[in-house]
Amino acid sequence: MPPVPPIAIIAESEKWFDASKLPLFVIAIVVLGVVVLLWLMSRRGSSFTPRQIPGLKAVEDAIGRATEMARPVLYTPGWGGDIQRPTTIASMNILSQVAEKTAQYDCTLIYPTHDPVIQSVAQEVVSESYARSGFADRYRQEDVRYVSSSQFGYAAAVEGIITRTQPAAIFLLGTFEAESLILAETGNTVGAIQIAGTDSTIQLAFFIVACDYTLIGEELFVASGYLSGDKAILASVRAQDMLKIALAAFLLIAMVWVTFAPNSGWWKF
Amino acid sequence: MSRRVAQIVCAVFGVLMFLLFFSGHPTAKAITLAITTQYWQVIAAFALIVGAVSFVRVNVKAIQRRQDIPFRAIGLLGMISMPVLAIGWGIGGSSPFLWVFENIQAPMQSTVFALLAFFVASASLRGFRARSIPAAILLVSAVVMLLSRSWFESTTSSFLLTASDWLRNYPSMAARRAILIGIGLGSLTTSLRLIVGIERTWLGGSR
Amino acid sequence: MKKLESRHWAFLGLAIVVIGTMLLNLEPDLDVSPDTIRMHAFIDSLPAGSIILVSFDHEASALPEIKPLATAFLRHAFGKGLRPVGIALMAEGTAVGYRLMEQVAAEYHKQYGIDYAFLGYQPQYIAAILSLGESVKQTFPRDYVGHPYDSLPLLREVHKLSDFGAVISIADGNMVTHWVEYGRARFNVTVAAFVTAVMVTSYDPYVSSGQLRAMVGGLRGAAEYEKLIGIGGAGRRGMLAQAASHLYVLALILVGNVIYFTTRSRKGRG
Amino acid sequence: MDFGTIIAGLLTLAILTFLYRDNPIYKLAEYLLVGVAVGYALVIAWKSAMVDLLFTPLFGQGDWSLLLPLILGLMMFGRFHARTSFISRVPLAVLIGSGAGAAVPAMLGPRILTQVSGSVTPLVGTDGLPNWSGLIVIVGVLSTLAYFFFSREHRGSLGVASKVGTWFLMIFFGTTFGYTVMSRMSTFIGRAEFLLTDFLHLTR
Repeated sequence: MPPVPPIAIIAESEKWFDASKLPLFVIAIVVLGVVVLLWLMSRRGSSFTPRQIPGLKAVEDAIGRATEMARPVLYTPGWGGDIQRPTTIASMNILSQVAEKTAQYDCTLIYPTHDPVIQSVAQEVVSESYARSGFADRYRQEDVRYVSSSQFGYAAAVEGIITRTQPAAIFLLGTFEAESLILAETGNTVGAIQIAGTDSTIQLAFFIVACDYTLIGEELFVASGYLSGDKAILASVRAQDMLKIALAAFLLIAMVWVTFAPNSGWWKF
Repeated sequence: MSRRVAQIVCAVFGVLMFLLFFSGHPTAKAITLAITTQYWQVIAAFALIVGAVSFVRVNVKAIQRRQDIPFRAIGLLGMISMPVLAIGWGIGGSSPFLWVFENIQAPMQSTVFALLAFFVASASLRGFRARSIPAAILLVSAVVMLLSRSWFESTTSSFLLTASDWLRNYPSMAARRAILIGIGLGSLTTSLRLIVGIERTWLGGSR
Repeated sequence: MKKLESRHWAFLGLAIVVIGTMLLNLEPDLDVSPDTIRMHAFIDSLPAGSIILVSFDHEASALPEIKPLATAFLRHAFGKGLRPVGIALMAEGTAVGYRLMEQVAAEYHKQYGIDYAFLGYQPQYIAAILSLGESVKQTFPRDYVGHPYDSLPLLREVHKLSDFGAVISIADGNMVTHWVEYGRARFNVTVAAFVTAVMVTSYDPYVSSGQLRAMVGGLRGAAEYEKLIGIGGAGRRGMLAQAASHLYVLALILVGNVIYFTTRSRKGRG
Repeated sequence: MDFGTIIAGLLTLAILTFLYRDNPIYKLAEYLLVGVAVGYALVIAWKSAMVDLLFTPLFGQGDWSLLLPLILGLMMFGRFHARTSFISRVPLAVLIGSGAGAAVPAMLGPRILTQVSGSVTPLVGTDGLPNWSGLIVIVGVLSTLAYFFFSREHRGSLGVASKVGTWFLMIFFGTTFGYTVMSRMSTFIGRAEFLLTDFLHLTR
């Protein structure tokens, strides 16, 4: 058996700036530049509308339906994330839009979570959204609740809330683990419209099968820009698309290169 | 005012963590470790106390409104008993704390997990209908996968195994890669917006 | 009584299929895969009396797969006269690991502190592995039950990670990676793993590179291991139920489509 | 049979009654589970974070650098009252900021660049024949990325590419579903094993 090479952690240089990470640093700075530049441009009025995402058109209808039926809306970010995860922040952005609408329609919004830190941030986001739509008095802090950190304690609690409050619309947006299908199938039995979205690739399959609309991966990040018209987010969406083109070009060039020069390795990261 | 302070703190820690990644110096590594373990865990632990207090508040309020009294009481009792048992008898080998975990919490947790098997069944009955071409593709690849893993190896036809392995290793992996790249891009720009302060929703901030 | 809906029938069917096949008490014969044979041979190759580190790196919810795997392995280890020292790098693995070792040790009349020991849980898994590499005693000054480290004769024989004959990680997540990347790479200890079925593909590259000495995965792996050690267990009993449940899910997909197409064609005509 | 097994068995059955429908027995078990789980998390956080990471090194070993996390933690208590809750924004900002800062290189490196360069293979194999599997991967990655292209409506060639992308996505969803069914089923088999063997003694 050949000796196993030592892991990167030992081989790494102990200098203040690790030169082997320079390419990553440069790319990060360039991406930052593109995002900020596009944002500044959009503030000067260059407008841009992203393509349609079916699940997002349904958001407003779903809240309207809940209002007509006098049933609540349930929004939960899943058990897998914490506030340090960008996905959770993207979910907060959508929450802020949903909360504005439930405030306007005077529809109850229930937000159970497994993480007290997420609870704190969600309380800020929801209360501010209610204030922004001019209905600060309709906000009830205990509707944004912490329901235990354990995965299946959280699942059991949300399952219970769904069967007892019979929400007409359920938003499952964030990082989910095995609890995904438990929540989605329970939502199904009460006949709710379900809009799901996650960055957990394995759980996507379960949402696709069980929910009415599913935001796949990146769509979750784009959604809040689409709903709010927020210029910073829309600028990011454009930056993401430009990066995609760059990555595709990189991939194609590297493939052709390696076909003719099988020993090259400049494309390796 | 407090929003401004919070935003500056967010930016400072964001830039700091970003830069620390590019350093190999032992001090830089020690700071990274301190932030991700001490800061993150300690703040989360204090937040948990806040969460537990809000849990108690919600339940006590409900009891005052005479809603679901027995259920709320059992929940509160469960919550309070754990710290009490831990303080009284410790959390070691044969402590009552561990007894509650093993005979009450763990079996219920794994049973909620086991409900998944049933929900897989109901979702299979309802969700796999060949309504359209994409739906048919979903159906076929799921069936191939399931069939290839249903019998004992000696009786499973090797064609099915080869087909399922190929599906998983090539087309399915390609799609997963693209999903990961997309999520990476979305997370990347979201994080950058947070660091430079053009993402303020988390502060409840206006746009 | 509330009317039963289609999902209720689907639930009921699953319960009947699984419980029915389990009540048959059949232990089907099965082919043992090379992965399992490799693990069995590796454990067999350790000289009797070797002290091995068994790390319970999983959550309580993974028990249905983890317990049969860990039980089969511990039976083999105790039966061969190996002396396992247990630890946990995930909080929920602590109680589970302690109980399992206690139970299987009792089957083989092994004595705590001489034939086996359990050190407990350390958070910060990477730091814990690195620290074990320097000194076991400093990482776990007391065992799980509270005995001082030096009071147990077994523990007096091991000082650092490299003194163990092998590290066996019983895991439902990424912990095996850390054992390989820190434990093996830095302290040159042999690592082998028992993992849940979903994790198998993630660790295949480590097995083929030799960084992971052997790996057994899922209920199926447990069943195969039970066959090799000649003691029936939950793995083999579960195998038939597992296969039956798959066929049942396939049948549900079929029924769902038949219903869909018949109602659609009826609507088309009407 | 010991008392613990009886309790565990009854609670297992109580949770399973939810499959028929919501009922007071399930509800009782659910509230008990949630309560106990909150209490358990508190105890573990107290021991592993407060005592082991904070109080012991701070007061026992005089590691004063831990004063800062202690103060940040205490600021979370601002949330106990609506008028002081603004104080908690600072520790939240620490978490969100440092999380974002850590995410940038993590996303760019392993998530984006490694995934892209992992897809690079020669178009022609060593035997001179086209590398079909490699080509499938490249078509899959590019068409799925086209599906995630948001700047333009999906018409024309972009529409065709994104349609092919959805097929690849469906293959992915189908295979993950099929693959995960196995471990989902074993969760129930495990509980059934407990009920039949330890609780009811119907099998050995």
